[in-house]
Amino acid sequence: MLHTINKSPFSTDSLETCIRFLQPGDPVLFIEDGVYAVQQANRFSETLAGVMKNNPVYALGPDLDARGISNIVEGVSSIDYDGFVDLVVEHQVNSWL
Amino acid sequence: MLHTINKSPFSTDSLETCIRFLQPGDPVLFIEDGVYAVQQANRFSETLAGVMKNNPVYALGPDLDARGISNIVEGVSSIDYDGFVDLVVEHQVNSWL
Amino acid sequence: MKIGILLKEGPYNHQAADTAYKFAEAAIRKGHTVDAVFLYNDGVANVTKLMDPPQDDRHISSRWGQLHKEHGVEILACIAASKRRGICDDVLIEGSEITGLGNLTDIAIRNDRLLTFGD
Amino acid sequence: MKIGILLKEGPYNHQAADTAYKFAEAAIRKGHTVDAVFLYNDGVANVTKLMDPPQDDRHISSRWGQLHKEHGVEILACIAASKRRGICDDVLIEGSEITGLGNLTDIAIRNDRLLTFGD
Amino acid sequence: MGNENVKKIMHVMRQAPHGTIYTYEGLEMILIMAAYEQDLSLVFIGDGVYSLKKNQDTAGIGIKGFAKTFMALDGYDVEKLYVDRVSLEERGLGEEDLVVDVEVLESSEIGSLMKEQDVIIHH
Amino acid sequence: MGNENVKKIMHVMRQAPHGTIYTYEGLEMILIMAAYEQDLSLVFIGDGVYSLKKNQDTAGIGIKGFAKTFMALDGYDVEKLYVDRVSLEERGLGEEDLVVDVEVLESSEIGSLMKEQDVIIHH
Repeated sequence: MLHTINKSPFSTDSLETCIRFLQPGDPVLFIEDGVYAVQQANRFSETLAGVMKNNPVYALGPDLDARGISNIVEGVSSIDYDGFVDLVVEHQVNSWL
Repeated sequence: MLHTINKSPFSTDSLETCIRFLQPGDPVLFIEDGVYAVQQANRFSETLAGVMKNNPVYALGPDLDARGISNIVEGVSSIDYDGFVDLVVEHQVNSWL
Repeated sequence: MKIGILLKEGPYNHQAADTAYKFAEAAIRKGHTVDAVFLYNDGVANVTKLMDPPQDDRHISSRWGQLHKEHGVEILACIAASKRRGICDDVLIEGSEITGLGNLTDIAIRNDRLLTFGD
Repeated sequence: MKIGILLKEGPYNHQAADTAYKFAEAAIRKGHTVDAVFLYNDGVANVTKLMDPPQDDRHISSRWGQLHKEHGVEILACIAASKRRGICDDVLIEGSEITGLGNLTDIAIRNDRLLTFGD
Repeated sequence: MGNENVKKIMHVMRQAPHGTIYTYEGLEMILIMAAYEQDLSLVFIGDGVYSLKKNQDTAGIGIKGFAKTFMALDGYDVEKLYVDRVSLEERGLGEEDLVVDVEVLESSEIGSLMKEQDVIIHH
Repeated sequence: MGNENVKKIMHVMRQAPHGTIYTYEGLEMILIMAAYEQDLSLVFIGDGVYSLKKNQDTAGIGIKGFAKTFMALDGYDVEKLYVDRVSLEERGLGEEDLVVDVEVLESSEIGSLMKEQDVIIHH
């Protein structure tokens, strides 16, 4: 199951809540303001590292560019809208609003 | 200066952000979903106790009633819309959205 | 005391429109003047007369219209925000008006308080 | 693959309407079928033809209308949510329709995926 | 493995009531979907658990209350109501504070239920 | 103590850009207010600091960018731009990451500035 997160981890509890329900192997895709989670060296770096131990992590490239985030955590895959579609084709979706 | 907070402390960072900027003596008024902060024995009880050391704390009674919160932390004053108006007349206002 | 209100969210979806109204009502009841309610962001949707909520629910745009009629409260929607969201003169409830942000600045200057309600 | 989309926020105020559109575009480009976009909560405001954004900005309701015209994507607004917010047949962009939640249930049943975009 | 024409649809309630309309309109959606004989479930996570709090009286804020509507779900054969234990506990609430009978589950159990779904809608 | 007809008006930017329109429409409000010769200030707190991030390119999401508009504020005599140090630091950002010159302040300093205001508007 694909989990999408569209909120900054600083402003809402979306990321931290989602994490509690994640199953090992489930891919996580950060979109919209959610992409701030994958910027290097912020307060949530450790949280993200924890997620990456058991789950593949993606971030939507156009949303990263829009926010000027180029230094993303190693191991996070930046994908475009086509890549988003591919993930949806492969998995059922759980959009954490 | 009167600070109002209208979000649940569990879902957004409004309460924790507001606290950093509060000046001693400034009244804090919880309204709408913000009133969950003054329910007894939740995860934010200690945070609230910290605020109450230096600041008077109010909660909007109609919002408490709407949410079924009767066990509010001792020392928090429940006020109605008239009381809200009185606080606004007495202070400039900083509404943390 | 003279009070202005800035309302930043649409009707029904957020409680802001209700809290702003209840506050205005109470302020007037206590003898204060509510000079204006300025609608910004999605708040502009507060004044569409096309809304048609269930019979047993409050009618938010009518309520703002009444507040204008009975207490002279100006009900103003920002023009730029309104254009983005499809609010125009054709759909405005009686007693409300579309106007510029200069008007909000005047409201901020001429009132003792400017209170914000939003999300 | 057949995909349905549920959009829960209004245009411009939240990015949800843009992300949903970009996703739909990409899915169609890659040969999938986007069956329907169902608008709920403030999302119903996506289809008002009265919106009039700045010249150099995207026109969100026209864009949905085009998606219907060019790719047969149903653009549906929930009737109960629409009534609360002043969206009615008079203001609908061509190619969109007001309908009931039963239709959303059908969309959930007949598609391989139902994706939600919101706040 | 079950009827191919029956979909597993999960509604996730994550918002506090009254401050926003999401839970209320979510409930309107659930009531309609209930007529379609799908495999529906409701999960209450985070502030969503507040929707089930007893003794809500919305008269003072002028908004219609709806906590009692959750009690009506049983009559529509919607019987799978799950509540996240952590969410309840960190809010100082227990099952006895809620208007309906629910099943309180661990996060991991809710996580596996999520994984079985065809459709998940957050409100 | 200053001109009685000049009001101290503070705009507080607290939201990330693009995900919502609040910061953008906030900026539109500030540009109009700037013409009225009031004592305006802008404060960036929490995710609001992201609005000032360099190298934002919104072409891919199809939304107009506006980071550069903050640079234009100077031309409108809006020169009081304050950034909360903690908000910057916990986001792994420094002054060199921002599109405009700002004054980085401690929370307590911003708190006292707030206390002097006649009007505070959060965006």
